[in-house]
Amino acid sequence: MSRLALLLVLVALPALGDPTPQDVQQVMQRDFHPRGQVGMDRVVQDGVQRVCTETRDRPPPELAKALEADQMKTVVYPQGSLIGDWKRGEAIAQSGRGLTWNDKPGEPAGGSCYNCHELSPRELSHGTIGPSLRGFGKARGAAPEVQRYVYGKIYNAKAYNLCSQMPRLGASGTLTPEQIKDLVALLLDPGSPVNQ
Amino acid sequence: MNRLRRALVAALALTLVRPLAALAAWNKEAFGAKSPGDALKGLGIANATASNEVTIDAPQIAENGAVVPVEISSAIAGTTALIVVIEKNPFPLAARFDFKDGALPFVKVNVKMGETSDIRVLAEAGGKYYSATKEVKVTIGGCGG
Amino acid sequence: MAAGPMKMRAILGAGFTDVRVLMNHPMETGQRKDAEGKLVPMHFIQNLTVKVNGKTVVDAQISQAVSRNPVFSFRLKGGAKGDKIEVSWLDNHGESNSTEAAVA
Amino acid sequence: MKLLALGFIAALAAPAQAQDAAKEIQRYRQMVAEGSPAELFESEGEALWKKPQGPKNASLERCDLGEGPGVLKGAYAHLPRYFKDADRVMDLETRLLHCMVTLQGRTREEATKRVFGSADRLSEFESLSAYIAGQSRGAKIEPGTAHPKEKAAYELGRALYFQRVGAWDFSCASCHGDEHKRIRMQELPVLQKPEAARPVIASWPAYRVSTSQFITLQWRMNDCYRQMRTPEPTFGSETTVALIHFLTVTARGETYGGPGNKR
Repeated sequence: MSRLALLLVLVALPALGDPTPQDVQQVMQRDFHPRGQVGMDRVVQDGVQRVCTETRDRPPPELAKALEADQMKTVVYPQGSLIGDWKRGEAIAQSGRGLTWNDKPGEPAGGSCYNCHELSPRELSHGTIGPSLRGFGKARGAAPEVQRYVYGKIYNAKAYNLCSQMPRLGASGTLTPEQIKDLVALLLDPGSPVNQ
Repeated sequence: MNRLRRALVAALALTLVRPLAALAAWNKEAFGAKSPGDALKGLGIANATASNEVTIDAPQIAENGAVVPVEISSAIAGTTALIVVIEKNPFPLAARFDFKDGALPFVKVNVKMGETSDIRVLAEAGGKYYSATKEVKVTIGGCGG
Repeated sequence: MAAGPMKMRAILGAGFTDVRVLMNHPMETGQRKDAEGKLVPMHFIQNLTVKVNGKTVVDAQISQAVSRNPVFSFRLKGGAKGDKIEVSWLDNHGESNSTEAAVA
Repeated sequence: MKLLALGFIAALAAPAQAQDAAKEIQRYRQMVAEGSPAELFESEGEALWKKPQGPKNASLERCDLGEGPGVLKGAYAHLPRYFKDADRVMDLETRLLHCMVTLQGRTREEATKRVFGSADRLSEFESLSAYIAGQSRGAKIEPGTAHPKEKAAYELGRALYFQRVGAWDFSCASCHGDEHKRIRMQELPVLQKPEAARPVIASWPAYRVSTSQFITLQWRMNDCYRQMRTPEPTFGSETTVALIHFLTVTARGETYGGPGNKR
């Protein structure tokens, strides 16, 4: 097991002389151009992106813990219940729009959830990059701490797992707090198809 | 394309296409029908017998309704036509193929489906009709953005 | 769009000939909207004919439910190398096209 | 079918249902691939290759794609490669743009006004790609790897593949990094692995049935970055060529079989 882990680390290490993330960023700054609502700031890596690139998504545990704590500070919880409307949540989970250069800035974005996760059993066309969330609320209930966890995870997945492949949907400005509450409902509401 | 060639093509279309058009009129009533029942009525089909000698090879799930490949055939002796009806399409009748001596009752074609639906294929043999159906689920593919 | 290109292949099998024909056509349903939100008018092939050495063997009527840039495969009885296969179509605008190939 | 219906009711049947669905989608793709109209576009590209255009009223027939001026046989299978006259590594589309500028006397701006076309009208690069790639059917994929700039392009391409960037923190490997993953029903090839890259690269460029468009690798890079929520990569830039080079080198040895067919 530990030998396997060591092997993985060795495989993940970039070879000497390979372009560093900073080199790549410079190339991208030269080779990309702004379009629509997307500006050049988006090719500049933040600390999370840089560390995850450098370590091929396997950051040293202490560093990961410290950076996850930083990310947790970005999560803003609204007052009161975190459970919105699962029906609206389903539509948000289905939509893959938002933040691309051909999306219009004012228009509501989606969460692209079905691209990676199984949710409602009625939707056969779901991805598998993320874990299946079918029956999520049925297994966990909808207590306030569960609501907080789900809201926080959608808002900033990197606060829980630094190099997660899941976007920081709240912190990136993709989804509004209302939309995230609707997704919390989709996962936790006993009436949601996810929990049927 | 230059003007002369265009004129020639137009003239050709007039002379050559006329007999084709006369030969195979397009059944406006059947193709314009908005229900499977009316479409069959338009084709003069009153009833059809279910038959496992009519085969439809199509995927159970299609990732895109714009292109659903279907392969249809009939093993019934003397089959002279195959008819494709997509039950839930706004205009259900999709195609009618008439086979003369020299062709086997076999066609492969891509069709559009507005939503999950049964595809019904009818074979005509000796003035009688035989049919089979197959459901195709239409799903969403790609990132959706 | 004017009548676009067609391509055909006719290959001799064991006791039959497989004919595969590709045609360039928008097959507009009349329900699709263009970039400006205007409905694109119906434009689709209605009739399709397959001939072997000048004799009609398949006569098809099709609707707008056939996919854009249609691809058809037909199967003919017997056949011999060099048989002349001709496929022609006619659409609802009166446009038409045809192509020929020898069985290989 | 019945099994599928039962799956909706019995949660226990879920894995079987998912497996069935994946298998059926696989079959769908195979059937779609068998009925590809991709060949239709090759003749259009041939006409364009031979058509005099630009201030010099010249065709592209003297364009050197690496095998000598006007030689098309196998040329696509040996790209991307280093070109001395441009002192850089180029993929097919970048090289075509170079020839439009040098042979036809066109400006870069004019020639790249419409690099990606539509179902109604292909771009020049798309129809030319269909024609030229078709002339490599049966040839072994062997992009250039000997020149130092080819080595550098490969390394840059690999680094780009793993660079996490954009509003959603994705790298290419976020989706194409683990085995047996899907987006919706689309299985994702792990493109840094030769066995996965080979069949994929061997079928580009391709006809895409869902949009009735003919698509090229420059388009694929562009649209992946769009979905990664980055700004737009410039057509023919070092970034796009390096990624294409990295993927093609990973796929080398495979017999080219395109233009292909995609969902």
